Amino acid sequence: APAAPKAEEPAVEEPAVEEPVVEEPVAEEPVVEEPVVEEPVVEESKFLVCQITDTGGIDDKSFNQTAWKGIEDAITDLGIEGKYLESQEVADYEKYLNAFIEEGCDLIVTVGFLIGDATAAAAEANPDNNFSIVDFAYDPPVDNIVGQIFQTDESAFLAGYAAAAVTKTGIVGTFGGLPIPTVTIFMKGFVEGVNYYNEVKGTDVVVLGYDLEDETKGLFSMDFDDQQKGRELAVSLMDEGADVIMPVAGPVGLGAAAAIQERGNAYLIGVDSDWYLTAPEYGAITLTSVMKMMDATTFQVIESVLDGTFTGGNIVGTLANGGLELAPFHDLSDLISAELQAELDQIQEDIIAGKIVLQ
Amino acid sequence: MTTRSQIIQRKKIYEIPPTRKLFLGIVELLIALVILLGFVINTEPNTLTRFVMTPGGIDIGKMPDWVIPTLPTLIILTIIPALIGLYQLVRGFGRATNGMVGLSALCLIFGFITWQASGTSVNLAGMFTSAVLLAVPITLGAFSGVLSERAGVVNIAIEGMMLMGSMIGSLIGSITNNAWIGLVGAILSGLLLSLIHAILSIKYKINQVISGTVINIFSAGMTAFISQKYLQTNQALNSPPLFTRIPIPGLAKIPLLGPMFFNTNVFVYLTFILLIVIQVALFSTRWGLRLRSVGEHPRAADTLGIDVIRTRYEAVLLSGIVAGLAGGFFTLGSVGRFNEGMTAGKGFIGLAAMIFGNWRPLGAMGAGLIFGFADAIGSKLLLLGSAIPPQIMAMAPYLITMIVLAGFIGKGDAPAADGEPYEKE
Amino acid sequence: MAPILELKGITKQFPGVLANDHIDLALNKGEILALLGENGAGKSTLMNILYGLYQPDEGDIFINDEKIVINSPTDAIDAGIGMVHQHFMLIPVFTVVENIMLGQESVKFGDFLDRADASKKILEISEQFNLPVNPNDLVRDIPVGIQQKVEIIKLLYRQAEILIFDEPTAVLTPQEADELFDIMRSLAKQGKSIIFITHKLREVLEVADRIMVIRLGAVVGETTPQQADKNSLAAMMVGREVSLVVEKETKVPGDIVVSIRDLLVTDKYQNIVVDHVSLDVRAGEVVGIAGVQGNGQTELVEAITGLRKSAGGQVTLMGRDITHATPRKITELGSAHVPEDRQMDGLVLPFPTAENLVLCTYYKKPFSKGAVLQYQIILEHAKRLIHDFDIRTPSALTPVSNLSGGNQQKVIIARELSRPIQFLMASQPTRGLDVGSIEYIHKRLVQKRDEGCAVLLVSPELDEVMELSDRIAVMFRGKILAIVDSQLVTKEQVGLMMTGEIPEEGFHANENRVVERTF
Amino acid sequence: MKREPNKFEEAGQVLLQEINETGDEPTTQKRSLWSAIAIPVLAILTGLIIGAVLVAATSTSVYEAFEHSFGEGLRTIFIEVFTAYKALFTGSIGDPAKISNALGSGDDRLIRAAFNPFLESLVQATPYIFAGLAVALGFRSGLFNIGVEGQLFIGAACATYVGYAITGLPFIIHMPLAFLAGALGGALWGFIPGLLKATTGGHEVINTIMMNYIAFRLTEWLLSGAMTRPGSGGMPISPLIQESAQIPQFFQSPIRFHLGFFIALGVAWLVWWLLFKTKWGLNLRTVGANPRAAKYAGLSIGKSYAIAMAISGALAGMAGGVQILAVNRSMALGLSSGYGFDSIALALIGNNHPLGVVLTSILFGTLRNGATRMMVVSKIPVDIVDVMQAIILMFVAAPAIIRSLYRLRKPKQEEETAFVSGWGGGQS
Ligand SMILES: Nc1ncnc2c1ncn2[C@@H]1O[C@H](COP(=O)(O)OP(=O)(O)OP(=O)(O)O)[C@@H](O)[C@H]1O
Ligand SMILES: Nc1ncnc2c1ncn2[C@@H]1O[C@H](COP(=O)(O)OP(=O)(O)OP(=O)(O)O)[C@@H](O)[C@H]1O
Ligand SMILES: [Mg+2]
Ligand SMILES: [Mg+2]
Repeated sequence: APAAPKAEEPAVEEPAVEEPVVEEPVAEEPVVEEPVVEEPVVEESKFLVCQITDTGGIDDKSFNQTAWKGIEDAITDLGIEGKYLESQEVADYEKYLNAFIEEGCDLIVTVGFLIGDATAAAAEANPDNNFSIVDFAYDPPVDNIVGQIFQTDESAFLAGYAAAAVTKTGIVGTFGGLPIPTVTIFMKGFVEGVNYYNEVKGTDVVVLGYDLEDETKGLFSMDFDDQQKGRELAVSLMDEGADVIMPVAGPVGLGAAAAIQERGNAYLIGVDSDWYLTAPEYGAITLTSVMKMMDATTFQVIESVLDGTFTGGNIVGTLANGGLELAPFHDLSDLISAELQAELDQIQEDIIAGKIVLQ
Repeated sequence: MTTRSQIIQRKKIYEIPPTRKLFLGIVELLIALVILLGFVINTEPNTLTRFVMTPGGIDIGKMPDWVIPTLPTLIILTIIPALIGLYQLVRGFGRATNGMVGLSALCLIFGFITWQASGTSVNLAGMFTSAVLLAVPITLGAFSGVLSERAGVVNIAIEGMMLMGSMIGSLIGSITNNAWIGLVGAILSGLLLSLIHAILSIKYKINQVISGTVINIFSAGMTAFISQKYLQTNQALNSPPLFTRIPIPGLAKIPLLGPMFFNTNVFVYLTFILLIVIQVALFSTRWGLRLRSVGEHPRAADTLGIDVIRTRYEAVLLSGIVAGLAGGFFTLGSVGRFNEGMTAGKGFIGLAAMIFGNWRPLGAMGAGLIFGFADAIGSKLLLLGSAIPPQIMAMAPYLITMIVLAGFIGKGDAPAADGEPYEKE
Repeated sequence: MAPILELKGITKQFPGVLANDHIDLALNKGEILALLGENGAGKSTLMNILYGLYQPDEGDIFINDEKIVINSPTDAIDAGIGMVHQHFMLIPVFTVVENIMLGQESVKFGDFLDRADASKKILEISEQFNLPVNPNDLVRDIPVGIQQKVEIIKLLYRQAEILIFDEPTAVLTPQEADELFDIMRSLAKQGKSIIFITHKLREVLEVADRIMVIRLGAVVGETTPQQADKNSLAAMMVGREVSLVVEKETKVPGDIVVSIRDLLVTDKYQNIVVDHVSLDVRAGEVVGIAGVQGNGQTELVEAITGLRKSAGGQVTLMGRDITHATPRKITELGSAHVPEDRQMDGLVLPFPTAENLVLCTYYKKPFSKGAVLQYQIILEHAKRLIHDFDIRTPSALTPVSNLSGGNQQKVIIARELSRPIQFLMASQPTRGLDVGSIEYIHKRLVQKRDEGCAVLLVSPELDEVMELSDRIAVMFRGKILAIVDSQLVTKEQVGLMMTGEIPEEGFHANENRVVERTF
Repeated sequence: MKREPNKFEEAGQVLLQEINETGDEPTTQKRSLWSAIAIPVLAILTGLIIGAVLVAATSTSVYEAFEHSFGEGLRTIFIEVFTAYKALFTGSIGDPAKISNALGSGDDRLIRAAFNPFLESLVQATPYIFAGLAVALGFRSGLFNIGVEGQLFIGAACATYVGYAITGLPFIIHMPLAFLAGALGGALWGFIPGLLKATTGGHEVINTIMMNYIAFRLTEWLLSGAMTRPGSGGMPISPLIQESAQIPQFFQSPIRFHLGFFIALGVAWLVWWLLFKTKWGLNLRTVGANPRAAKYAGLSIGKSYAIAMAISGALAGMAGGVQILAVNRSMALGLSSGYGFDSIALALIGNNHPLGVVLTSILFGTLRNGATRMMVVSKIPVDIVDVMQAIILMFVAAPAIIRSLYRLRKPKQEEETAFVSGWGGGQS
C-alpha cells in the first residue's frame, strides 16, 4: 500500500460528492474493532474487497495505485478488509478473478481496459458476485459490474490553461507512457486547455510533445518502468524551453519530477492523484495535478455494496460529479493570481455547463 | 590444436567483396535519395534552423547558437552521400569503407534533425548531454562485463546486479539519508551477488551462463519481493537523496563540452574515471597483464605462478562492484526512487556494448554512446513532431546496434578462455 | 659431486592408470639427461609433478640435497626449475616481452609495467645464449621456432637452473632441432642442468649425456649414448623389437586426380598464407608435403577440402572444379580427409563412437531412411569397423572422448577409409601416436595408395614424409619450393629445403632429382 | 585396453536400449534412478527451505512474537510457514478436504473448483513447455537464444491476427492455421538473428536481445494501430479471436485446462524425435557440440544455425500462440510475464532434454500457480517464486553444493552438464 502515512490526508481533502454521508460510520467502526476478544466474529463477517491490478503493478503511481487507495480508505474508514493480486500477464486476469471468487470476495475491483473481457466473463459466470472496473465501461452495461470511466480531458483542460498562464517561456510540454487513449486523453485535454488560453488571451503558448491532429504522434517513453527515460524526456523538453511539464506515464513521471527538481526552473503537473500528497518530495515544484478520483469512485462502489444499494452500470467521472478535479496549487499558489483562479473556476463551470465543449 | 600459419607477407589485401561494395554503394545513394526526396524538396527556401549549443538549466559555459540556412545545408548533406556512393560504386574505398558508410548515416541523421527543426530551434547541446547520461548505465554495465570477461568469466548477471544495486542503493540511501552511503550499499550489493557468481562459476565450476541466469532471476524476484513488502508500504524507505550536478571549476565553462562532461552528474565523472582506470589497469599494469593472461590462457598463467582462481575472483568481484555502481546510478544519480524492473534491460544492452566494443573499455564506451545517442536523437525527433510513430522510433537504438554489428564490425576477439572454467590438475 | 636434483620413489596413480611407479631420478649440474618412453609411459606426468602441476602420491624431491615440497609452479620457479611444455604455454595475443615477463614483471611507479626494462633484460639473455627474438612482436605473428626460443628465454628470465624440455623438437625442422641442441649444449656448458624428453632416438643419441628409459610408469633402464644405439633404445622403450621401416613397392602412378593451380589463400587478417601453390596428385601415388608447421600447410589443406575460401586459383578433383565447392560436395565426389586436429576437427567428443563413425555419411542410405536415422544399421556398421580397424573401445556407444588418442585416430581413419574414395587428404595422420599405432596407420595409407587412390600427405615429421611419399613437395612460407622424387633426395636435403634453402651441390650434380621447380 | 570389456559390453547393451528409448547421450543415463532424481529433488527441497526462511524473516508477526517469547516466536514461524506452504500446495495441487467435500456434494461447480488447482498448474506449465523447448533446442544446436520472449510476442501477434481476421473457416482448419501462424511468426523472428549469425557472424546473444525490444515495440505499434480492437479508441488490445480459432478448453469455468497442454506434449515428443532420431537432429547436435568437426564433416554451420534459430523461434512462437488461442483469446499489452527469460533457467534445469523441459515446466507452472493462493492467504508477494526458482536452478546446476549439504557421495561417472558455451563458442 503506497504512501501509508499520507493516506489519510487526501481523504479529508477530497470533497467527493457523496463522501460526507459515509463519514459517519468511520468514527464508530475502529472503536468496535479495537477489542481483541471479538476476533473470530470479526474474521467471519469481515467485508472483503479484492483488487486485481493490471500488469503495471500496485505501485504504478497511476490507476492501480489510486484505486487501491480507495480500498485502503475503505479499510480505515469502513473497517472492511482488502486484498490485492498483481497481474504479471494477461493470462493472470481470469485466474485471479477465479481465485478471488473462490475466496468469497464481496466486491472485486479490476483495473484497466485490458481486464475488461475477463471481468465481463467472470461477471457473467458469477451473477451473484459484485464487480467494478476502473477505466472501462460496458455498452450495454452489465448488471453486476460498475464500470468507472473518466472524462479526464476536462481536468487536463484546466491544467493546460493554468500551465499556459504560468509559463514564462511560452512553451509547455507533456509526454506519455504509451500512445493509448487513457494516456492521450490527458495530453489532449492539456493541449486544448493551452489552446483555449491562447484563444482567449491572444498569446502563442506552444505545447511540445503532443499533436492534436494525430493522437499517435507525440513524445512517449514507451515504457512504464524506465524512470531514467522519463528523466531524459523531461530534460529534453526543458532544453527546448518548456517550463511546465505534465508527464502521463506512471512512475516514469517521477523521473521527470526528479529532473525538474534538479533544474529548478520549471514546474511539474501530476496526474491521477494529487502528487503534492503522494510524492511530497516534489511538493516544491508541483504546480497542480490532474486528478482522476478513482479512489473516491472506488470508495463509493464499496459503500454501495456495503449498504446494499449496489447496481451495475457505468459511472462517468467528470468535473460535474467530482470524479475529476484539478488539485490545489499548494505551495505554488502564489503563482496563481486571484484573477487566474477566477478564470479557472469559470472555465470549470463552463465545462460543466457544456459551454466549453471538448472534442 | 591447429598451428597458426606465420605471416608470409605483410602486405594485406584490403579487398572488399564486390557484392558488399555494390550493396554499400547503393545504400549510400539511397541515403542521398532519402535526404533529397524526404527533406530537400519539402523545405522552403530561406528558412533557418537554429541549433542551441547550450543545454537548458546551465548558466556557465554558454555558447552562441548555431544558425544555419536549412536548404543549402540539406543540399550539401545530399551531395556528400551521393558522391560517396558514386565513388564507392566505381572505385571503392578499401579500408575507409566502413567510415564512409558511417559518414553517410551521419548525414542522414543530421539532415533529418535539420529538416525537422527548420524554422524553429533544437537544442543540440541538450541532446548530447542527454545522450551521455543515457549512455552511463550501459557503459558502466559494459565495463563490468569487460572486467570479468577479460579474466575469462562470462557475466550475464550484470542486469541482475544492476537491479539489486538500484534497489539497495535506494533503500540504504533512504535509511541513512546520504547518497554516498547509499552508493556504497549499491556497490556492496553488486559485490555480494558477484561473489555468488564467482563461487558458483569459479569454485563449483558451474556453467557461467547458468550462474548468471540464477542471479538475474534471483534479483528480479528479490527486488520485487522487497519492493512490495517494504518500499511500497513505506515511502520513507524509497526516497534517497539524489546526487546533483557538480561543476568542475574552470572546465565547466568550456562551451558545449563543459556542460556535457564537466558540469554533470558524479556518475558521468565516475564513468570517465573508470574508463581511464580500467583501460590503464588492464593494459599497462602488472595486475592487468595477469588478469588478461588468465582470460586468454589460464594454464599458461598457472605455470608462471599466477593464481588463476584468485585472479578470477578479483575480476568478478570488481565486475560486481561496477555493476552495483551502475545500479546506484538509477536511483541515486537519476531519479531518486526505486521501482520494479527499472533497469529495463540496460544490463543486457551493456553486455551487447561490451561485445560490440571488442572487450575494451574504450570500445565499450563508444558503443554505449552510440546507444545513448540513438536514444536521445529518437526522443528529440519525436519531440519535434516527427512523422515516425513513437513505437517505431523507439526501435532505433536496437536496429542501429544490429545494423552496425552486421555490417561494419568484424567478428570480435573474445578472450580465448572466456566462459571456460579452469580446472587445476 | 651431489646431484643438483634428485627424485626418490615418485608414485602417481590416476584413475585406472599407475602413471608413475616409484621413479628414482638424479640430475647432475651441467648435465643433459634424456627421458625416453613411448606414449603414455608417464614422462609428462613425472615432469608435471616436478613442476608442481601434480602432487605425487608418494616420494620426495631433493634439490641440492635439500628436501623440498613443490605445491605449485611458483614453488618450482622459486626452486629454480623451469619447463618448456609439450604444448607451448604462450598467449598468442600478447607480445613476446609480455609473455616472458608474465609472473615476474618489471614494474615502475608501483604496478605499472616497464616493458622497456623487461625488453632490455630479454635482449641481454637473448645475446648471452644466442636466442634472437624481437620483444615487441605479437606471439601469434611469429613462427613456432621463435616461439620456442621465447619459451626458453622465459625460463632463463626466471633464472632457472634446472630446465625441462618436454618434446621440444616435435614442431621443429631437423636444422632447427640441431640449432636447439646447440643452444642446449651451450646452456649446459654455462652450468644449467637439463632434462630432455623426446620420442626421437636420433636426438637422444646426439645430445644427451645420459639416457633414462621409462615404460608403463616405471624406470626400465639407464644408459649413455656411447653404450646404446637406436635399436637397443627402441627395444627398451617398447619392450619388443620394432620395425621402423614402411614396406612399399614402387608403382607407376595413374591419371591426375587432384590438380591445384595457383592457389592463393589468406588468413582472417588478410595475410597471404598460401602463395600461388600448384600441385598435382595422381592415382596410386602418395604426394607428401614436407614443411615446418605453420608454413601454410593447414590453410592449403583447408582450401583443398573446402573448409576455407581461397582468394584465387583453382582446384579440380577428377576434372571437376571444386575451388568453391562445399566440403560435403567434395566428400561426395569421392574424397576423404583425415584432419590435422582429431579432437577439434575430426570428432564430436561427447557423441558415441557409432555416431562419429557415420559423421560424413549419416544422412545417406542406409544410415537414414527418409529423415529417420537407422540406429540399428549405424550400430552394426560401427561394430564392423571397430572390428576391422581394431579400435579399442568398450562399446560402439562409448563416447569417443573416453578413447585414447590412438584409438580416436583409428576412428577417423576407419570412417574415412571405409568409404569408396579416389582421393585421400591426410594431415598429420600419426600425430602424437606411439610406434604401434603409427605402424598400423602407415600400413593402411599405403594400402589405399596401392588400391589406386591418390593420397596427399601433410606431415611435419620428415621421416614419415620420406618413407610414405612417392613425391615430396616442400612448403616454405606459403610457397612450394620444390617438388622432388622421394627416391632421389636425402633427408638432409629435404630438411634443408624446409628452412627455405635449396641445397646447391646435390641439385647441380643430378638435375633430374628435381621433378618440378615451381619458382 | 585398460578396462574390462565385458562389463562395458553389457553396459553398452543397456545404453543402447536407453538410447532407443530416450535418445540422450549415453553418459547422462549412466546413473541409477535415485542418483538421477536425488539432486533435483533435494534442490527443490532446499529451495523451499530457503523460501520458508524468507517468509519467516520478512513477517512482522514473527518479530512481534519473538519479542513476546522465544517459544512464541518459533511457533509463529511455524504457523506462518505452514500457512504459506499449505496455501502453495492447495493452490497448485488441490485441497484434499475440499475435493472430498465437493465430491460428496455432487455439485458440478464445486467439483470443478476443487479439481481446478492441479489442472490450472498444467495450464500455467503449457507456455513454459514451448518456451523451454525453444531454449533447449537452441542450446543443443550451439545457440543461446535469449530472444524467446520477442519471438513469443511476434508469434502471439501472428496467431491473433489469423485468429480474428480470417472468418468463415471451420475449426479444424482455422485453429491449426492460427497456431501455425504463431509458429511461423516466431520462426521468422528467430530466423533473422540466425541468418545474421550465419552470414555476418553477428553474435546471436546481442541480436536476439535487440530483436526482443524490437518485437515489443512492433507489437505495441500493431496493437494500437493496425490490429487494435474497433471501438477501443486505440487501446493496445486486439479484437477477440474467432471461436473457430480457439484451442478448446475441456471444462467450464473456472477450469481452463485446454488442448494446448497436449499439443505441448506432442511438440515436446516431436522435438525429441527431431533431435535424437532424425538426420536433421544429428546435424543440429553435431554443429552444437563441435562446429569445427561439423564443418569438416561437410555440414553447413551457417545453415544449421539459421535453421535451428528458426525452429527455436517457431517453438517460442507457439508459446505465444497457445496463450492467445487457448487462454487469452485476444492479444493485449502485458502478454507475457517473462516466459522467454524464465525458460532459460527451465531448459537448463531440464538438461536441455525435452522430457526434462516438460517436467521442469510442470514444476514451474505448479510453483507459479500455488503462489497466487499464497499471496491471497498470506499476502506474500508472488515474486518469492522467482527467488525459489533461482535457488533451485543454482542447486541443480551445482550438484556439488547439494552433495556437500546433504553428504551425498560423488558419482563415479562425471555427470555431463548441459551444453552451453561462452561467447566464443559455436563460432566457426
Ligand atoms: N589427468 C589425468 N587423468 C588421468 N590419467 C592421466 C592424466 N594425465 C595422464 N594420465 C595418464 O597417465 C599416463 C601417463 O601419461 P603421460 O602424459 O605422463 O605420458 P607421456 O609419457 O608423457 O606420454 P606422451 O609421450 O604421449 O606425452 C597415461 O596413461 C595417461 O593416460
Ligand atoms: N579423462 C579421461 N577419462 C577416462 N579415461 C581416460 C581419460 N583420459 C585418458 N583416459 C584413459 O587413459 C588411457 C591413456 O590415455 P592417453 O590419451 O594418454 O593414451 P595414450 O597412452 O596416448 O594412447 P595412444 O597410444 O593410443 O595414444 C586410455 O585408456 C584412456 O581411455
Ligand atoms: Mg598420450
Ligand atoms: Mg607427454
